[in-house]
Amino acid sequence: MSLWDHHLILLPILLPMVMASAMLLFDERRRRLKSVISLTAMAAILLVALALLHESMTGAVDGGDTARVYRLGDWSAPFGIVLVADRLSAMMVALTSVLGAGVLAFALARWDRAGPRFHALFLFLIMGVNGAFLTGDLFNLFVFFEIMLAASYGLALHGSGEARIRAGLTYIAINLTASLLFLIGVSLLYGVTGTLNMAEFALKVRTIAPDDRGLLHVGAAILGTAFLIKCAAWPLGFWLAPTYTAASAPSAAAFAILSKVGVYVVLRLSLLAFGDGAGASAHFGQPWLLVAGLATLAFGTLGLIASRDLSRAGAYAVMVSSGTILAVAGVGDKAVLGGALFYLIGSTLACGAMFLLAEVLQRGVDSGGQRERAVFDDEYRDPFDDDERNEPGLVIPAAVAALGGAFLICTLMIAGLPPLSGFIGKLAMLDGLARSVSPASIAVIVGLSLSSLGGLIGLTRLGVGALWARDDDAPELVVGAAELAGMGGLLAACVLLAIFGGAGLGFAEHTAEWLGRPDAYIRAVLGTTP
Amino acid sequence: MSQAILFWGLTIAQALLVAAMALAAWRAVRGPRAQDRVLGLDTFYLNGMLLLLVFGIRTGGSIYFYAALIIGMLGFAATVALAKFLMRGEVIE
Amino acid sequence: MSSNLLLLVILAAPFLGAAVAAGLPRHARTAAAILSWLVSLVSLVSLAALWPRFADGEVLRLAIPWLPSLGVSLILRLDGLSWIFAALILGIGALVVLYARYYMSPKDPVPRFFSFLLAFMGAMQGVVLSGNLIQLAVFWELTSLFSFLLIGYWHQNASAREGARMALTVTALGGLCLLVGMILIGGIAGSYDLDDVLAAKSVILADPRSVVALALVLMGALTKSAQFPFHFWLPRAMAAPTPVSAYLHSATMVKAGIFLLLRMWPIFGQTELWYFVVAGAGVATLLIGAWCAIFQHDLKGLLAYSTISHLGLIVLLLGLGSPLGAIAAIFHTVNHATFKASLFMAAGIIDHEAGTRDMRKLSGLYKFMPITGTLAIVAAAAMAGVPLLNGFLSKEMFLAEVVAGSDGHALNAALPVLATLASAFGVLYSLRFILATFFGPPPTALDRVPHEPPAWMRRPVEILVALCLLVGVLPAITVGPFLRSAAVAVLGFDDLPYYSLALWHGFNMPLLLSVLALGGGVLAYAIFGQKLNTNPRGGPWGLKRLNGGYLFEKAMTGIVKGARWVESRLGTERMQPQLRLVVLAALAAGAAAAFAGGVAIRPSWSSPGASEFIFAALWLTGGGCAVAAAWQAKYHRLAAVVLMGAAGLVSCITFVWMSAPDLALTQLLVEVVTTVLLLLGLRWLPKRREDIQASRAELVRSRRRRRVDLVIAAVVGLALAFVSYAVMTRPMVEGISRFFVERAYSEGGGRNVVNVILVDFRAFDTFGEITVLGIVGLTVLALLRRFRPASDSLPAPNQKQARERAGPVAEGRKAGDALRDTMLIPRVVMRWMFPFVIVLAVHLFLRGHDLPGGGFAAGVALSIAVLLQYMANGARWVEERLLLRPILWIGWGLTIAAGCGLVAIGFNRPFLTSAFQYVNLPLLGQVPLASAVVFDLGVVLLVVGATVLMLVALAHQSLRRARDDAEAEQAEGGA
Amino acid sequence: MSVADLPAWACVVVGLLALAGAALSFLGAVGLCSFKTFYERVHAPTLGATLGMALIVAASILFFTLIEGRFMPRELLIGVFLTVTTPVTLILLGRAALFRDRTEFARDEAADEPEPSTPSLP
Amino acid sequence: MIRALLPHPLLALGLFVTSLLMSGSVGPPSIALAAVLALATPQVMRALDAQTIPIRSPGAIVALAGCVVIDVLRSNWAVAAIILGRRRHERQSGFIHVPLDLKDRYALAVLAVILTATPGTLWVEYDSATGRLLLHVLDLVEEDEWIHLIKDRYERRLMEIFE
Amino acid sequence: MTEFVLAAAIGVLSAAGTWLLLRPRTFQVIKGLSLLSYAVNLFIFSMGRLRSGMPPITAKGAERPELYADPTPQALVLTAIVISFALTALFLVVLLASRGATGSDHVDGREPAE
Repeated sequence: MSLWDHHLILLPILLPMVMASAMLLFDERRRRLKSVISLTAMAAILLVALALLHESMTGAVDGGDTARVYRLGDWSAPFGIVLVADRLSAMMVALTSVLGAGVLAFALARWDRAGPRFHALFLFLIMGVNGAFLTGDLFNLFVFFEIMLAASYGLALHGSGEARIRAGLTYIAINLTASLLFLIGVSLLYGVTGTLNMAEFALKVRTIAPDDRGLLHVGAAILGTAFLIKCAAWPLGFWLAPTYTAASAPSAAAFAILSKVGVYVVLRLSLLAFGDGAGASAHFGQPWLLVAGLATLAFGTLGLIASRDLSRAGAYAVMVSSGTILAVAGVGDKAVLGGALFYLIGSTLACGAMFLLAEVLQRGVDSGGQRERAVFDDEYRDPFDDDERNEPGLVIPAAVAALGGAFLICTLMIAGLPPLSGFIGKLAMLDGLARSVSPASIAVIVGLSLSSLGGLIGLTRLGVGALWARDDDAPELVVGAAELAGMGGLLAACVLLAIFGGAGLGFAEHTAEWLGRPDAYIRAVLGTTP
Repeated sequence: MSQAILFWGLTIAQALLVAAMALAAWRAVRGPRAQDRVLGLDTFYLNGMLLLLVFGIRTGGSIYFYAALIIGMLGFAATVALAKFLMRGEVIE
Repeated sequence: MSSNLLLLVILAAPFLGAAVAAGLPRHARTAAAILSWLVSLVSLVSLAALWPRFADGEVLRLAIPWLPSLGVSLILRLDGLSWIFAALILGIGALVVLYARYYMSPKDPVPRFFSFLLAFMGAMQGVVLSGNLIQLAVFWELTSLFSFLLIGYWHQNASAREGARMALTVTALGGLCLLVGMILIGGIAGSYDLDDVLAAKSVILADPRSVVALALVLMGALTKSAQFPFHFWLPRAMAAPTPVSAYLHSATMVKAGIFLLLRMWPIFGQTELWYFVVAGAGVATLLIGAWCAIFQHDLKGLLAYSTISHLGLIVLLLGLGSPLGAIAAIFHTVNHATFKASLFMAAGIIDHEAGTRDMRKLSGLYKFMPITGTLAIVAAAAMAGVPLLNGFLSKEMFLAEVVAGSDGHALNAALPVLATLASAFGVLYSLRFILATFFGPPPTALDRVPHEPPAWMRRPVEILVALCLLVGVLPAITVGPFLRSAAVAVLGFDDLPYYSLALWHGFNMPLLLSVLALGGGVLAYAIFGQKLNTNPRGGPWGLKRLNGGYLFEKAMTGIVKGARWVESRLGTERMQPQLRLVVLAALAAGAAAAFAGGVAIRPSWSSPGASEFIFAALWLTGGGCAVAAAWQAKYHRLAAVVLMGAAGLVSCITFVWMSAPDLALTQLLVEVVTTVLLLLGLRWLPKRREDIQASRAELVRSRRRRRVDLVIAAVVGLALAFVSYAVMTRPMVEGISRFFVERAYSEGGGRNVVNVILVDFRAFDTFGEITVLGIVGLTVLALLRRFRPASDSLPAPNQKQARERAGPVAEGRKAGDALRDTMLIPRVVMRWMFPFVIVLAVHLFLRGHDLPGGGFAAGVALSIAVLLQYMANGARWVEERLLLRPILWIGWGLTIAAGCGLVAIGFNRPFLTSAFQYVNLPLLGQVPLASAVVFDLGVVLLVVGATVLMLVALAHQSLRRARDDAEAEQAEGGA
Repeated sequence: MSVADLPAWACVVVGLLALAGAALSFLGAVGLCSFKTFYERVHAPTLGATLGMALIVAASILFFTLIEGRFMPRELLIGVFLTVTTPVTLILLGRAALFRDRTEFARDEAADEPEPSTPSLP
Repeated sequence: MIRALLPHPLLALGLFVTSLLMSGSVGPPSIALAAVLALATPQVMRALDAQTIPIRSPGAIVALAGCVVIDVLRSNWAVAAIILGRRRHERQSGFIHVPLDLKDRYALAVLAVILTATPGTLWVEYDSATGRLLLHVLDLVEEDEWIHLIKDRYERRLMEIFE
Repeated sequence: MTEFVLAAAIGVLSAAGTWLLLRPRTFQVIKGLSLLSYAVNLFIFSMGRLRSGMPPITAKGAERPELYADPTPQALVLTAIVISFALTALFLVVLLASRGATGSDHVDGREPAE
């Protein structure tokens, strides 16, 4: 194995971290340099992520049916920390990178100047998210969760302002509590099983003494609660809408992936440790996932309909997306899961794009973070008050048409209407659900359909208001080239996903199937046959 | 016999120190004024440190020395900050 | 050319054309029109070229794989039915394009209009060419979408926006139902392929799910075809430019529902549900549409309701379930498209030239535009079912079918009457359309003098009207073959019944009914015509209440309001309830798992020794402090800080007691820093007084809240205590720790296992942890840079002010002397402590690998050393002397830690692989050197940077405040 | 040398030293609780901080010297630093109390019930 | 040269000893470390512009130390007795003013530490302009006696040492 | 008995912390979070079972895990302490900012409307 190849899996974590730390060594005023650094970093991460994805699809061994394992510090699992890149992880990392690249491009137009150290915080966020996706260790997962959250606190407050701070306070308090729950859960699992490695944990679940199983379940339940908070599952996700609405557009867009981290962990752990082979613990918590997912789906849809502005609708779209996947995970049908994974990709990108779009459309009329009252002490003014800074870079013509098109794509993606990838994912889920008729699947079918309709109703209402029925005194729509490039990139990815839907869906289904066979994962990590 | 004296001596010493801590805590809870509470905390720290020393003797390990040393050297920083806050309303000016 | 390629051209050309048109500049009206025209012509020619291929019920197929795992491919499937629909779409499309070139104003972005129009055309082609159920649903939704864009084309108008939204909502709702229905059908049939599904008729009908599927599919068809009770969106859609109305809302899109019914007809056509729903909806729509049409004043409104009525007629024909009915339905679909499109275009011309479509203002236009008038009269006659025109033929077939089937159900028996009545209405509104517009006195209320439109704008109307005539006179030659192939596609070659397209069937019942209807209509106009034109009662008589559009809008606002209500009821943005929910959810989850799985406790009461009692006493104190801290935190914040410190110390002692010296060290150090941080923050919080009393109601509420919270807190405490006790009393499980203890020295090079875990076995955790610290540092800095304290915290604290006042100023003292005296002694001590603390930090750092200590502890100790200087001397004094660049420290710390890990990669070992070696140094002897120490150095730098950053950034707020005050004073003095 | 091998005199001396130190410390805490005014209370903990601490430190030094077989008076460090730092705290506290009593801004951030006995103003 | 290397010899010595004690060993590595620290660390004091402490009379230091030890022991006993409830009624605490001639701030610091570390007396406030010290005494029998005690036993010796 | 005491301690700390966490003033919440993190630290620590006087500092050579307290939870607690310290600091700053921006120290940034 070549040097490059061997350490490939580390790069999605290390690259952003090193670049971000390097950036700290330079003065904050060297904006151009920092932009270049972070763009380079993001591009490199994207390349690495795509390489990982490609490898996980076409891997040399077993046609991609294994996982790439990296032993940090050269300590073998389960003792040391391992990074594991299987199909799911690679997919999520690639998704993060695409989203991150788009968001960063958007931010370069102006938002990176709304507060100090945006680039470093952004790269740290990417690091945390990628780490959470790649790690194969429960406590290390906690650490990456915290990196991700710490960066997200910074980004949520980026640009400052009363609304952001008010929402940020709740956001931080709840996530701190969730972190405590996470710690309790992880340590309890350690206390019962004596391990922190996910793969070994999955093995121990199978063989645990019946006497200890109850405690194990308590730990898993508490851990699950922590993750559901992160997924913004109802009734634990009320923090999401205010926070994401108040956050600056690039931050909110990047946050679209955060709730997916929660979803990812739920999927990963429930399928790895509580799958079919887990004996008495098989399918532990699954009914709760179904209930929570449906409730989240319903609440998100209602919220979407009730939204008064686009960024809030975007926030609820994030909830809808989590709810959908959780509900499907609760049904527990592998055939459906593939569709859900495919849906996850598209909906995340679309939600991200939605936040960006919302900012452009509501620019000047929004009541976002900073307009109401200047919160500066030393500089009593708007972050963009400065004329020189106010320009979103090169302005492109035909903004209305371009934004209208972008909005249309977002709407189709979020509502899951044809012909884009949002639809394909929904179709795949519905198709799978319709095959096995059970009360659960019927409930999910109804939920999915209604949420599509609700999404459509809510978004057209807002879109018509934002694009077609603009007030006369509303500022003219202006969109910078960088902003459009960022949004356009995300939306183009959605379109590409639809065109190559067959391949994409095939990958997602293959991934779901791989997740259904945890033994292969365990073997890859521990090197032993379970 | 002498071992027993050592054992009981140390045990009672510990008990006394814990009792002292309890009294200090009582002062911290009761007040009545802020300076009394801070004084209570200071005493609490002092007795806690002594407890660690006695604990070190009891277990025969010298590893706990550092914990005691840190209380001795740096524990006062917290109390100074509190006192300064009381006096000036600001810890760093 | 191969048929595959032709098929592809038919579908793809419009979409390609749409993409190109979208890219044209805003004013390229003619270019866009020519492009669109060419596109539709190319498609039409391709379609025509395919005609000879399937006269006898053959089917052309082209499959392009898309989603193989779902069995969804892009299948282009052309049979007689698709052909005739496709021809209709493309043909009328071409004419509408031509018309629109002249209709659209150059002020509008016309290329975009054509782009949408072409895209819509493509989507319609997609629907009719679908060989796959899902594909059909996909294109179905696309037609809704483009229709939305077209209706909303003049989005400056509120009515256009509302109409567009309503149309989209209703049709998309139907589309979703259709999709689910299709999925169900596909699931039952085992395939989404249309041919397979048609072949699996018996399987489908045998499955109980098919009823649901059918209902859902019908929902789709009925919404799209504007059937009662979903008809209301169509009149609202008239806000669209007239070419759109002519194209979408008469000829094509609304026919998609008909097409779907025809497609499903072979499978479900004979079922009960089909009959009741389809025929029921059809007859209701037929009548209501016709009735409402009579009362319209807007030309387009009249035509819209007339369209609804005619669609109802077709749907009714399909609902009857008889083969002849299906044939009649196809025939009438074609006929309706021709005459209604021409009528819409005529209405558009009138609107264009006269400036209004209001029949109350229009009158006697025939004099000004005789050609248009003639064309409109012919088309309206076709609509009314006047013989020698195409409308008459299909209406005859309809009446014949109604009469033939008038047995069995009561509905059937009533049908002939209802059909005749509806036909009479049709005659009435057709008459009104013509007479009110073209005849009578010259118009008075117009802004301009109307005249004939440009010739090319009239051409499409002429062509369509000519077609009406041609088909009306020579049906068998003109439309016969196409109708036959379409009928074959629906009914199958073998089951094709006999039908005749002759003009004259002899005197029979249908003819009588036709005559009755014509006569009745004319009579009615004679009686009510004038009244209708003024219509003092307004709206359709008897049906004013039945305003679907209004109800729909009510429903939509209701939904939004309801959603907001639910959102506010089931959600909250307040922090306390959310935290409560989080805590309760965790409790519930844990409790549910515990009760389901059972948690056994095996208490182990070995007789407690003296030290156990001491330990218990210790925690009695510590617990008391914690509770007291909780109790004091509201009004006596300082007391809470103090008591928390005490509780923290007790937990430090516990760590020492239970063999965790590292934890004790770290916790102690962190404790100190946290206390200082909190105190720094306390200065900016508002004063809180116990004596401010809330209202009585509030008191009661808050007391109840507290009680609940107290219970929750107690339960949390019990639960956590229970769980930890359950674990602690269990025997240790064999886990990963054995490995750590065994290898710490031999492979990690350190005796302090905890530290070796931190910097070696699980260094990646530490790596992440310091990153968190760094990030927090950055965030704190960012936040505080824009910190604005509340107004009541602005002035210097009372203490300070009072202090300055209290000092005996008289004796020639300067301000600030007081401070210097106060801090005289502490300053000396704290300054000289500085090097000693540094020594301590160095020791903590160096010994970490073997004894308690380590990078983090060293870093915090160093920060405290700096902090002491700040407290003793003030920020300015320190910063003049010590150059602290916390962000640089953070940056270097992270870089060093990462760099240390990266060195391993240079040796082709995994990241963070450590190496250690005993080195023999001269004089010093054997000294252990572990690469992990370098990593730890990074930790130290970062911790110092981050901690100092937080403290200093916070401390600087006071400084800045003071500086600002001084500046303000200066400014005041200067002024 | 392990604890069991410790000579009897040493056992007794170490035990008693520790006990005495702890007792003194305890006494200081008692004083802290029983004195009526702050200015009196502030004197009490000094007992533990000086002699009490010294006795325990001595016990510790003696014990570890015997156990490890060499003279390593590490605990002296604690003694020295504590002696230097405790007064700093107490001086500041005394100052703070005096100052707070002098300027009767009654209920501020950290204020509690007012001091029962009026402090003497210089 | 030596001054550059060792700006504060006493401090260096103190650090050297401290470091050795912290190491808990007198092996060569510990001594080397202690030496390095003793040489390097005082350099930061340059930044904090601390003046070198001139020590005049080492003998006086010993005398002072002995004096302090005795006083501490004595007052420990006294305060313990007070706490234990003896002389509850006759005792009375209070503030006294002591006029100090001492100006050197190190000397003042040492005095403050001594007075405060001694149970029963608390250094409260010192006014640099007037040189007046406010002292709180737990067992205030005779104000002049206390003043005399302080000036005689401590201040004199401190002046010997520092001034 | 030690186990019982520690369990009770964890219980008391977490109960006090939870109660404060649910209070309406930001300062109470931050104190609650700190108390809870004490409790959680002890909880994590307790997962390694309790051993007195056996710190995981090995002698050179023969290492027998039975002789030492479980080091893994200790390492976890160390990480947790650092992280919770950092986040407490952050929360403090945010609550100050909130107080500054909204003028209230209520957790919702506004006094409850009555």
